[in-house]
Amino acid sequence: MSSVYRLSGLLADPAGEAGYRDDHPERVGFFTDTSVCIGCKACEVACKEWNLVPEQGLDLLGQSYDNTGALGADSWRHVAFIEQRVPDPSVTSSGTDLGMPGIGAPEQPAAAEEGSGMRWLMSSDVCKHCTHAACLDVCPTGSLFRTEFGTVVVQEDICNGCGYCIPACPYGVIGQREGDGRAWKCTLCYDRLGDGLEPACAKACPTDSIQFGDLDELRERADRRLAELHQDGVGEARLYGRDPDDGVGGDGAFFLLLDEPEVYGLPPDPVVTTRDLPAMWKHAAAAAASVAATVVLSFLGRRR
Amino acid sequence: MGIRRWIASWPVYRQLTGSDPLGRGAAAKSRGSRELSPRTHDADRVVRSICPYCAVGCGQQVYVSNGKVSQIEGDPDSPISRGRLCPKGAASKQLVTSPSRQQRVLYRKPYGTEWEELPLERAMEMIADRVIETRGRTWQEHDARGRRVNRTLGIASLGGATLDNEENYLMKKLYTALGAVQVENQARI
Amino acid sequence: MAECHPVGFQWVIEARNRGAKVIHVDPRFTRTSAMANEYVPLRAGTDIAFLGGLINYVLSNEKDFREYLIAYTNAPAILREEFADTEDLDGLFSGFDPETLSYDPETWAYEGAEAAPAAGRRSDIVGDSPPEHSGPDQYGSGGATIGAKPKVDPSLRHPRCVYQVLKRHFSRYTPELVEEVCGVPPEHFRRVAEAITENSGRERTTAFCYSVGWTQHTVGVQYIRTASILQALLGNIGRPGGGILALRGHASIQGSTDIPTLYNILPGYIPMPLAEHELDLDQFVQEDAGQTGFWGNMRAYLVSMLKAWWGAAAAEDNDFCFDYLPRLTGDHGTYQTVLNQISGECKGYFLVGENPAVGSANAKLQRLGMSNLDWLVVRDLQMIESATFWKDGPEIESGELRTEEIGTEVFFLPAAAHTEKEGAFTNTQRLLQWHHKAVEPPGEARSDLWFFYHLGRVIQRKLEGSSEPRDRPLRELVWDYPCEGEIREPSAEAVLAEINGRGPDGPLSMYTQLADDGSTSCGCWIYCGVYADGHNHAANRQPGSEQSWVAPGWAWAWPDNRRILYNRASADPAGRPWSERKRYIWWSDEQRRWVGADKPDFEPTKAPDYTPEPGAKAQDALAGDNPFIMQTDGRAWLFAPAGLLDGPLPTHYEPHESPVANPLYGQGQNPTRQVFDRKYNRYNPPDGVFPYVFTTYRLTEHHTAGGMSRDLPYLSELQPEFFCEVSPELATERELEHLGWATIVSARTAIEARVLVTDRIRPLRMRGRTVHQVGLPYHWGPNGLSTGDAANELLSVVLDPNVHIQEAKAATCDIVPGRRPRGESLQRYVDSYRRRAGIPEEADR
Amino acid sequence: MSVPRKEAMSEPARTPDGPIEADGIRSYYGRPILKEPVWKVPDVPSYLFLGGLAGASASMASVAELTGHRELVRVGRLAAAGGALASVGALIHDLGRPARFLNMLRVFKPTSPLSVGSWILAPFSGLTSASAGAQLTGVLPAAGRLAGGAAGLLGPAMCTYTAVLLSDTAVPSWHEAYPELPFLFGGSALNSAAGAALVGARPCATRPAIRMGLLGSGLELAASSRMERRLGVVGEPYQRGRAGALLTAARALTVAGAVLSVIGRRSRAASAIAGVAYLAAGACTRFGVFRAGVNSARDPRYVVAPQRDRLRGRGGG
Repeated sequence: MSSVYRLSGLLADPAGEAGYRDDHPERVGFFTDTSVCIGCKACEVACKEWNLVPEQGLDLLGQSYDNTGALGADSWRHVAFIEQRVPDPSVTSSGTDLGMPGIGAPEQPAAAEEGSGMRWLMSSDVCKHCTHAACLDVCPTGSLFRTEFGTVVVQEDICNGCGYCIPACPYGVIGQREGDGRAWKCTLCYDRLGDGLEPACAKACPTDSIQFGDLDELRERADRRLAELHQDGVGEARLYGRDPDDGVGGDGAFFLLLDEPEVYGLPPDPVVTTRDLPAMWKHAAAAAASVAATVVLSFLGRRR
Repeated sequence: MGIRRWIASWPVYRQLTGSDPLGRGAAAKSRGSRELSPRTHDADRVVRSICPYCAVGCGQQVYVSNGKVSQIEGDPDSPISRGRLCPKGAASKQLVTSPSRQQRVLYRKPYGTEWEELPLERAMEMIADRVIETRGRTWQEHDARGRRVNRTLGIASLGGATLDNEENYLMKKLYTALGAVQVENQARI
Repeated sequence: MAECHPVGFQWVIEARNRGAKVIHVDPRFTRTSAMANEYVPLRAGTDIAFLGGLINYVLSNEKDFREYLIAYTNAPAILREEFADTEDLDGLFSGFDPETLSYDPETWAYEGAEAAPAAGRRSDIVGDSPPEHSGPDQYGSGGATIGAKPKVDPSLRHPRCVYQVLKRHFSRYTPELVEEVCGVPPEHFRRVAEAITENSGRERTTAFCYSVGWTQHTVGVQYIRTASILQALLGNIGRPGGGILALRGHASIQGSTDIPTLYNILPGYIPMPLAEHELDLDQFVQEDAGQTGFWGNMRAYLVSMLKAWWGAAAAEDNDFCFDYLPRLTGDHGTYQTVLNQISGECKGYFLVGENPAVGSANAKLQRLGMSNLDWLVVRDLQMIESATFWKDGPEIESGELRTEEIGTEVFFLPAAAHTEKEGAFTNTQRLLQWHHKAVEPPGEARSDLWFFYHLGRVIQRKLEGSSEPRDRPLRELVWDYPCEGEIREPSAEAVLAEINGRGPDGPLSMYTQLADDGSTSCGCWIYCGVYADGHNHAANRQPGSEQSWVAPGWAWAWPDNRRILYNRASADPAGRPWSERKRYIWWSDEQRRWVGADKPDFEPTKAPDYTPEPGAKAQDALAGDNPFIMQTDGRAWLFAPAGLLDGPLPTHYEPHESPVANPLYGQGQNPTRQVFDRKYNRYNPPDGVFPYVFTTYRLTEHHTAGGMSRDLPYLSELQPEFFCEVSPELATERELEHLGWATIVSARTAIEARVLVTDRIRPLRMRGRTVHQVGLPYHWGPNGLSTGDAANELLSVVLDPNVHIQEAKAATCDIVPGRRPRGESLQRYVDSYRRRAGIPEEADR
Repeated sequence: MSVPRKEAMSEPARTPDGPIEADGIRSYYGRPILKEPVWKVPDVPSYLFLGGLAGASASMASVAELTGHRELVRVGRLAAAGGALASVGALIHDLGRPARFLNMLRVFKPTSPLSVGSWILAPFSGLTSASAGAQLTGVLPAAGRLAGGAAGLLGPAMCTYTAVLLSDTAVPSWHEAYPELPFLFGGSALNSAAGAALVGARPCATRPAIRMGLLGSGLELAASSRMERRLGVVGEPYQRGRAGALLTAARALTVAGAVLSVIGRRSRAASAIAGVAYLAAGACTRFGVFRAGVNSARDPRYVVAPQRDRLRGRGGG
């Protein structure tokens, strides 16, 4: 691969790299600040209403208030709910033992609101619209493509349901819709963007946990918010997917989390699989050469 | 011409001739994507409304296409909600376009085991007759202690609190004129 | 709030991001708790003890806002010597009659001021059984009236002044007592107390938000009173960032109280008249006409309403048809109505967008009532349980009722949705917001406006030739609204115009224009002005971003588009803002009027130094530093000398069903609560058979009884079925398995639910014992996509005496693993519980 | 549709304590982080196997052509065409929208092994069909030879691109195996082709095929043992459960095929059995590798543990 067409690492302008002229729009994305997420799931419903995503079935999962489970073809937003016990100063000070075993976060959130005895993390997950998107890279039909906004979208008039994008995604985002056969995921409301509208989930979000905007601006905003929280003693706050130098070149949709990513069902250090593709092709070529050589070798020597 | 256009529309051709040799963006864009536009764009009209669920009173914009509600979104102008909606508010379109919504008057005879259909006009006449009859039968001019009460305890009403003020007003006005006092709503509950 | 009013909660988040401290007090850890700086779990039904503890903290540490307190509240008023407190009488106030279980409030009056019953309360109370007569909801929004100005002691040292009485009354509400009653550790309580008091005063204000977690109790009114006392002590009423904010749960539940479909009031909180031998308009108004404050104009409000209703027929010589109003003889509330249905007195029933078969306490009682009717009209969007009880209700399943034996004639009429009609909702902050019609209703669906207008029209037609005197109110009723379109939809705007009122010169613009001589008409005096100049101000839509933060250009608030009530209190007695930081409305000497971002909830040109002439009436009798203009004395009442049936001060009583005894008094429960101990409504005794507390609540993903959410796939999949929430400790104690089934039992019935074991529900330690709580969201019923048993099946009907609201937020139960019995064995199962608890069996079923 | 999800819940995810902590690895209720492949079984493993068989067979046929092993030419051409067509069929059958299979040629994407594979498979299946057609009908033999020769050149790529297809995913056990997997598949393809020859040709004609099988088996076994040694944690799925059993069987069958192909080389029956063993080994290899990958995607441990290690290695969080 030429250095212009990078498969991993820093990439300032994914839309430009995907062939859009220099006057293409700024890259847009989501910054999801989970520290103000109230778990209302308005994002899930607003997304489904706008994108006409089918209902995915009634199933009480018993995962706190999460009955969606995970992102998939029929859930393009998914709110995770994590109940954690944290030390309760009011209890220890009054000497009462609530019998709480010491499980919980290994690095105990110092600023978990004292006195609650527990915290309830909520986070609205979504497609990350990676700078280096494996789903897009591996799609054989060009159905998954990079838009002029730098987002990653499945073109429903193209997808033939080969399913390759599904195991390629390092976040487990994209899924195949039953009975339809095609792959579906968040489009970052591509149709709305064209009309200058913000995505349905971000528009609905009551507390502005989901923020939509130009990615550069969102990154600055996220940095400020992180600094603010650190200043307020919320030491466990961290940004996830913000770093343009990470394994996927930074996410178009990134997050402020209050615990380790895997607690939210996110991979701690995702890498776009195509980063290794050149090496894979080299190995495959070598193996193919070995096969060829072996065949030839087998026919050398005595005829019978 | 036709063949040339056909070939030119082949993304591989665009890959070879355009700025997207890897076919990951511009070259791979489909016709559907090129012609994409949000359905709100072509709405016949946008009607301002208020969310019917809780009492926060979030502003809504109702998009209408071909006489049907095609989308309901928050109204960004509302100083109360600033365009935001909760899951219920966001599901408003499903509420008003639900296929399980009843659209016909149904009637169950006394001791009947099934619903029957009944024309609306007929139902209105029958209900008016029931009201007049019950009212007459249970009318109290005075109570047991001789106090003038001027009412019926034979008719009662329990209203939801998702009714408009104007509806509540007509209800209270009509019921009071009927002498029905057992008029209640969700606010008591 | 985050749970049930997520979009409103954006402002809490905004405040928190600017440094506000958010404290959440709730038996269960909710989405609000998750966002709070401080979460305080407490035992359901003990908030008065908690708030009382805060009041005691304020008083004993002198943390009150003294200037505000002396000037704007009745703290300095001196009480009569005869008044005796619950502290003296072991849980009762003076004036209690153990025979009738009711109070004579005479001794609660100020010294030198006779307590006078308010409008509509002149009927002799003694006749009806006390728990069944109307309470302070009879007083409209103004509260009870008092006859004269009390003696006061501005130094607050007089032992019988309200301040001192309050101090004594709450002195036992110590942090330790709070722990004992509520299960809140003292350290935790102290942090809350400090936060609230540090954040109140000249420079800062604290707001309280509540919902039905405070109202659905046998002492619900007193819950709100307790918060009012605390906020008045801290100077947090009438000021920006202060107040006690009811977060109401339905789009227009405020509107349905303002223009009430409630039995006890007329539009604008004018009381319905009670039955009396000789009652005419003057007599009815008499008590108020001579009174002070804005209620002094009640005759004008009422006459204008009668003119709106009976038009030309209402004239001076016939008392403006005052006699056409039916009379009350006691409690005609919804639960009493249901009992009347069971007894056969009530025969016809309209259900208009309401689903009592799921949504009301003791749902079985509701269904038994409905199955004993002659006819029932149900108007709704979906096929709700209240329309199908005769076919597939729980009693059909259990064999208690048989479809073929239910004589109720049922009409189901499909309703129009909010997008299919126009009209105004009044939201939780009194804002009338107009929604426009987008599309026509489908099929035979019609608006309720259509239904009631045309029903009235048909009835009028049918009674055209009638000479019956009882039909005159109907025949003469003004009932001629212009209709539009193919379906003949009446014009909602025309109705709004009638509500707004008209004078000789057209639409009125302010309720002060109302006259008592019949020259004005007005359907609801507090809404007067919404249609000023013939313009629908409820439809005002000036974008929030293009106006001040008060946003007066968006919609219209009653009264007179004022956004904060009693906002005169945001300035000091001299009319200056208490602080720059908290300035809102203040007196401008140059302009000789009140100015600020909002409209003053005060006469705009009444100077702070105005002193009433002796004998002045109505608002003229209030001084320039009396901000509480609806009160007869213009002051906030720390002590309520009249107006409440269950005491002038709040005090902690246990819920009707409670696993613990009241640690404060021998008197365990509110002695005046409305109890209906009868078949189908038995109560759980306080022994070991029903050892757990349960509380009911809502989830973000559903709406009340589910009629607007359980049929929607997108909401149903988010919370797909009924569940109960228990702590891991209770799960261990009762061998309940996460995601398994549990059966929850009360003396009423048994229901089943999937189990969520969660740390969000915590066992509470109090007085050496542990109280376990079971959480039950109440959205479900058998119909719709997302189904389950209705939590309200478990509740009994036991009511607050003042407002007849049921105790839905605290009751007792048992919980066991597994599914409930079905069919007839369910009755046997519940019977066995009743037997063990010593409750009479429902033998004659 | 709710049933499988409910069953999934009977795993440790049932505890109400939120994040699961097993082996020091935290997760969201034990749920997978990745989506497991939706590729259908047997479609896709068959496609992998048949492609390899076809590729090696085509190459074998063309070298046989050059060296005059006519019988091996026949068997090779037929196996290549049959394998290629069946593999195309399996691929199309696996599509969610089979009618849109031509979209595979809508773009040429070097970043997509499936795109590259399609562009190989399309001509390959055409060429092998042509050569097999010529072989069977005797029509246009020169063209058949030309087509066979071209297919032979594409053959090695057919054998190994499918390894890249699997490796170029986030599935831990596939991705991490990318250095060895092409050799594993290549070796396996060789002995599959040898297997076809052993079944389809008379013992007198199979000597090069036997050699090819032996060399291929050696390649396969070396690659697989190196892979399992190197992979560490994400190598576990290759050893456990059904996947482990399939791969063990594959190795055993390979060894059996190799041994039998040598000692039974004079017996038609023994040779055929050896051939079948080879073919079965090839199928078991693909099914086993496929299943191991799916299992590794299902368990968040295989995703989190290596990534955590990587972060620790970088001294990061």
